[in-house]
Amino acid sequence: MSLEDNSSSLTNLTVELSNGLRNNTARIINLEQAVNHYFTVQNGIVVFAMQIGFAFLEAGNTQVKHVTNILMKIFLNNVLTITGWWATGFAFAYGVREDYVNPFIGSKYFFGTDFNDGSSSDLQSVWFFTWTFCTACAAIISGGAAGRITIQSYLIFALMVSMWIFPVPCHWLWSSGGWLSVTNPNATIYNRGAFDFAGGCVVHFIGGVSSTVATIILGPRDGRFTGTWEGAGEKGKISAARSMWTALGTFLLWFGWYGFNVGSLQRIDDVYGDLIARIAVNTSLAAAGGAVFPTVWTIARTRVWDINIMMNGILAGLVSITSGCLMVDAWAAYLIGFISGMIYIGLAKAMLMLKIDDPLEACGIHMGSGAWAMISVSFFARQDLVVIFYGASYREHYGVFMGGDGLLLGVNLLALVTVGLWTCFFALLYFGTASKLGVLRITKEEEKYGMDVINHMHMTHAQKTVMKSSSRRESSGITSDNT
Amino acid sequence: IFKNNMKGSSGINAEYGSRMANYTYAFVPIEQNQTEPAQIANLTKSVNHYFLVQTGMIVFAMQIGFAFLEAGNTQVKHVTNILMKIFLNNALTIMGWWATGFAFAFGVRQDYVNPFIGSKYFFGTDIGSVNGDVEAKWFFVWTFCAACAAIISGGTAGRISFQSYLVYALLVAVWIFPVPCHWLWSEGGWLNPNNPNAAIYQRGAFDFAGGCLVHFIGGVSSTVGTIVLGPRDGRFTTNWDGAGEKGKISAARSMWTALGTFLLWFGWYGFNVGSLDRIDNDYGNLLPHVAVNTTLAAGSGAIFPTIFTRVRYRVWDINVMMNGILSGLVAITSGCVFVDMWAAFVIGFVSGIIYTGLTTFMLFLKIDDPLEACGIHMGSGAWSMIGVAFFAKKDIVVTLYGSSYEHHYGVFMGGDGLLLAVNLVALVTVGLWTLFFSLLYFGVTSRLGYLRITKEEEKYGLDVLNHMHMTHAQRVVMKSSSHRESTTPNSTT
Amino acid sequence: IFKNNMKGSSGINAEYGSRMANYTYAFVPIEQNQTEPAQIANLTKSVNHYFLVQTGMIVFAMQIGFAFLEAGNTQVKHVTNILMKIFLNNALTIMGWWATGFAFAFGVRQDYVNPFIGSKYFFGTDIGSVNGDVEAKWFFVWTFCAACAAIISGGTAGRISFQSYLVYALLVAVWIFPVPCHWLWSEGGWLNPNNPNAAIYQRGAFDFAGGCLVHFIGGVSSTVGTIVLGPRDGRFTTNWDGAGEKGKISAARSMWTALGTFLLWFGWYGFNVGSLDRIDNDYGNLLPHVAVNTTLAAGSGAIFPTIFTRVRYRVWDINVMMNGILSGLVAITSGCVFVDMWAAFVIGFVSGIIYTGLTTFMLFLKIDDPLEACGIHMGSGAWSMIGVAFFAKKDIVVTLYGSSYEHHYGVFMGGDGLLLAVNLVALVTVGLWTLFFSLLYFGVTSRLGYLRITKEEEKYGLDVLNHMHMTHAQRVVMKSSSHRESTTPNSTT
Repeated sequence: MSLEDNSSSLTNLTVELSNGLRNNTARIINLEQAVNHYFTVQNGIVVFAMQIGFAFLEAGNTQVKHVTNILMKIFLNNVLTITGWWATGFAFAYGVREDYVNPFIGSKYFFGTDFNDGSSSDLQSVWFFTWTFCTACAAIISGGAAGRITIQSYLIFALMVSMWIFPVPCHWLWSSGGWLSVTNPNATIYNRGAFDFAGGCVVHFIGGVSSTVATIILGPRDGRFTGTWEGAGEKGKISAARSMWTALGTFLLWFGWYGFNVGSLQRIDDVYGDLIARIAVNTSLAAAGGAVFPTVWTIARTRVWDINIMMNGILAGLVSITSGCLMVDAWAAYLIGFISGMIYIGLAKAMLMLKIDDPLEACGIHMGSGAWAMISVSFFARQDLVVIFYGASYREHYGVFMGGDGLLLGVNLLALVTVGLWTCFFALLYFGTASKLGVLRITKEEEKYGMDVINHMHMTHAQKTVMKSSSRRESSGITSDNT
Repeated sequence: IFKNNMKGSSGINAEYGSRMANYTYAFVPIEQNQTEPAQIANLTKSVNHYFLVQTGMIVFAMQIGFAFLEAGNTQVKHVTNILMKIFLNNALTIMGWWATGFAFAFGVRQDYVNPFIGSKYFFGTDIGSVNGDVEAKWFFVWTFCAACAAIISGGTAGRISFQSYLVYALLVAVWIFPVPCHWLWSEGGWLNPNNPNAAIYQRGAFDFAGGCLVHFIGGVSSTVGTIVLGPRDGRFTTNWDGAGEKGKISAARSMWTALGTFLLWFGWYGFNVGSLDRIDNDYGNLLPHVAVNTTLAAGSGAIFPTIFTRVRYRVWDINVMMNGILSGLVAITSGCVFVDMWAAFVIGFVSGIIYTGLTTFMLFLKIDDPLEACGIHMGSGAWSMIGVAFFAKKDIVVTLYGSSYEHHYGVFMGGDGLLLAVNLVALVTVGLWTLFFSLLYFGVTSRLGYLRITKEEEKYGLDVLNHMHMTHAQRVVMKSSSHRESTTPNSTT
Repeated sequence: IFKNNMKGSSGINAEYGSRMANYTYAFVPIEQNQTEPAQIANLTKSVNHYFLVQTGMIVFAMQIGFAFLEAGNTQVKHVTNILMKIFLNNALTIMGWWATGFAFAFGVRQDYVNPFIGSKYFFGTDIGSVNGDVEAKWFFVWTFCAACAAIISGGTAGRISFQSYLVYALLVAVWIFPVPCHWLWSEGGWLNPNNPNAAIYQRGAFDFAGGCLVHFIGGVSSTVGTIVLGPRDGRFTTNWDGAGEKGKISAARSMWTALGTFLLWFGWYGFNVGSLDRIDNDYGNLLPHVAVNTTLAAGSGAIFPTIFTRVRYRVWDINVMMNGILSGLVAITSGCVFVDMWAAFVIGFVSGIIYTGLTTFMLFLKIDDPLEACGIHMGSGAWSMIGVAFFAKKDIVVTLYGSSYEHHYGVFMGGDGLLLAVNLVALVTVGLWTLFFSLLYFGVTSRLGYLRITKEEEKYGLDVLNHMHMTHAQRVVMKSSSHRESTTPNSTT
């Protein structure tokens, strides 16, 4: 197969392929579109793998007696966010009408209407890719509330996240015409937008704030701050398995994060193609940087190589680079990751000191590092990259430490504060009301014996032994009315 | 997420000029006389190859899903046996697909076209002669073939003998899967919509990603296997314990099955999206549509089974919910490119009802189907073919198959009903084909006494007798057992 | 699965006109003065970058595979330690690769070409200045570097101290892996087939995807480590219990190792396919060929070990089968693009024999190799380099390297034997290079007493002493033990 034979066979192929095509430009445009669609969908598939990560990290970090409940929550989280995103979520986020542009909310494409006119393939790739973000945001909240929230009240909140809480800020920052969007020439603040490239604010900060509000309102798990607290709830019996589960979860989150950050480009033609690799490199460096401080600090302080702290450090590093992975240098990515490790440790310690029970430390990982992601991009964003993407009107809108005019920091802080207040309002409203009504937290009995045995017909061996010698045994029958 | 700011064209041209120098490897330079259309055709071809191979990799991840779902749903004492079956299923389908499978499925000779079977590319002969197209198809459809064989492992779990399953898996790869695959998907197949001379009024059946070929064949074989084998010992007695370990590690079992289900869902995106085969021209525009429909059907499949079980038994049952998701995914495989989003939701939702109904019916008949493959793969696989015949949209059908198919779309969307007829013909013929060979194989091996494991193996577990793996409970039993001497590594099987 | 049915050109042009309106984000339209060749070059570059990054992601999934395979194959009491080692291996190789590794491997200056070592891009300086090519290579080859270091973790599992492994992993990323990587893969390397001035008759060694660079370096280091460390306590006594928990959770261990092996296999597709580096021109035609050959070698690698163990010991051994699959995958890494399908099958099959032989030999010598990395990575890695020198096809070699390589192909295919010689030279020099540094490091740390964990750590497990993790059995032992006070979290390490 020499090159000559090859080019002749290619010519035949060309004749066959060019049937019905008038010029090369159309063919190139066509291929560009196809490649962009595949790029976005393939990365969405990779992001979907993060759901396994959330499920395993959470199940491995909470008590064995609730494992089935947690797994089911993550599955149904997906089921409900699909439904909610289809019903109203995508419409509020990206439904920009042609006749007028609303800076606060979209108003088109409810239930996928007008999605099938043949020209909607771009919309559909955005639909699929951003759905994986939406469901990640809801899964974060499951972690903070683990071990004591009722399955129904979590699922309703997950549905609310996909229908309303996530889509509206998503419209502000990412949709054409959003008041904080960089693609909006009429952005509210001096026509400049906020930089949240892959969702440090929209996904992680929203998830982290909701999770923290939930965990405070729910209160700690029974016995959490007593001397005899045992994380596994099974006397450490299967700690080897628990290490395996959390390790698998963390690795899959890291794996999915490459899709999360890289896929946020959403297209790879023109200059976008030159930046794919930069994002992957920066994501790797921040993950490595995030692990350093927590690991070293723990070994220095307690003489323990703590795998959970190290894994959470990696995740904190990954969260902190989401907003800036495109616009910063390799050294800045490492630095951003390193600092996020310190933020995570500080916030996790503060939560413990305040006796707030945060089972997956989502406050430090997602809320703290999510906020730092938005701030760090406004410290270290490079001018040349900003100008390539947003044009000459953004030539002063880059990192403060790199010589920018500080407005980027201002806009990003404004985005953080408004999105934070928005999330705080709805999370407080929902969790507060549900708590008042008594439907938010599981019963004492469910917490003692585990949700699996009471609601999911799953027992561990230790539970069976307890049940047999217990006078409460009749209440664990499958026909009991506990919900 | 960005506005578009191009570098000036001079910058681009300079970059183009120095492009080769920037590569770390020195390549033979591209011939400068290559015309632009040839360059575009070339890149298009490359992208299509990469697309197919990359989605094939994603489908391969489904094998982990099958292994974990099955191992988590059967007794602990057989776990190693099940995992090894799935690995060797892969090894054997690779060989079978290489030897004859791919040849029977896609080996169309230039001199004549056979509507029933292919006859070229045995043992990979001449497969690399064109330009990678044939090899890309070889790899991608092999992952489908391995998935089909893995489904059968589930239905027969816990009582089929190791060797007799593996021989059947080889048969699937060598003969049972490839021939219907030729009918529906290969150039000249008698049910292929791309065949201008298709048998029934020149119209083909729509099975976009294998609802009939992969899931229905797998589901029918699995159901036949499970009926011929009979239930596991003690399955329909009151003290049946699914885990076989008194529920001891049910937390771990939830984890395993959840991982399996998630990986199947993950792999399904490759399964459905990759079935486009190419992403140039209109195919690229349909690609996101496939992903969106797959997502919606997965979400809606879970709704009915979950709520039904909660209302009826007051239990949030994770297995029922996961199987509902899988049913929804099976149900959308045939139609994922042809239907609207709302139709994908409806198809998924109905598949949940079908799954629940068939599973309840199997229990009522006292047929032991450990992974409920009958409801998930056979029932929803059949519904998948019918669903596409109900809801396929005219404009997409015409885009893909041209104006001669302008009436060949969903009955509920205004089509002429022939699509429903052709799809039913495909279902029935493929079903009878599979039924014949699976009955023949399972019946004969059962009669000869090779099919089912011995009572002893079933009691103590395949792992300890054949794979030298013991659980703690098994060791305790062994010590107090008079059968202990039969567990030495040298025992005959 | 479809023929090509295009819309008319008017449809395409209308689509082009409305293209910008279809994006959800408002983009500034592409400048029309961009010429077509520039557009094609641009898209080609983009696709190549995406290809490399996406396959790099797939390779990253191999890290989960290494972690689970190793954790499932060593004693339960060390599991947390092993998982943490793999995580920190990633963190440290990222830093080492960033600091000097990538610079030594691919940092070719414009003013002069050094055949032995690179000297640019330290700490990522200037790495983003060109157009993403360098960064794409950085990311993709980092995943190879991390895989190489993870292999070493396996051979030394269960007795190497945490710190001394991590320092060696950093050394691998900073120095041991990058320098041979420059020799074989970087512009101007003395063994690189793309170097017109390659040292041996201007001919380079063929190591397409790292059979020598990743697996042989990893396997040699691992074997040296395992010999210097000596066996685990009680390994060659009769009451050795692999799990260290009296087989208590062998079902879970089967699941973990199966997951690990499947994920390694999954990642291997990215490993081999991604090594093409680009998919334009002829590379796109070879892409499916690589995937097909990888599949065949994996399938055939399992055959001999599985059957041999069954015949010899009457056991269907899942570990032996999984390691056979991995051997087949290692054996095809160097040659996956150059050989025919039948040759891929033969190479995989032979690797199964090599693995079985070397593993038996290690046991005979009483060398404790927990993950059998000697047979899998060292043996099959060496065979990989020899296999490609036996079976490389002339036409593919000429396509990739031009007419000056027209005699530089497989000996059994009619080549002139120089390929075999150059590949052997590469094997020997890389082997000696690795041997020198691994002997130096492991020897010195062993002499200083840092290399191996203490007797106490080995008895009670690293998890409980260093990671605050206990298994149930450990707690029972602790309570009745006089050593209990030494297990407090504040004990020195």
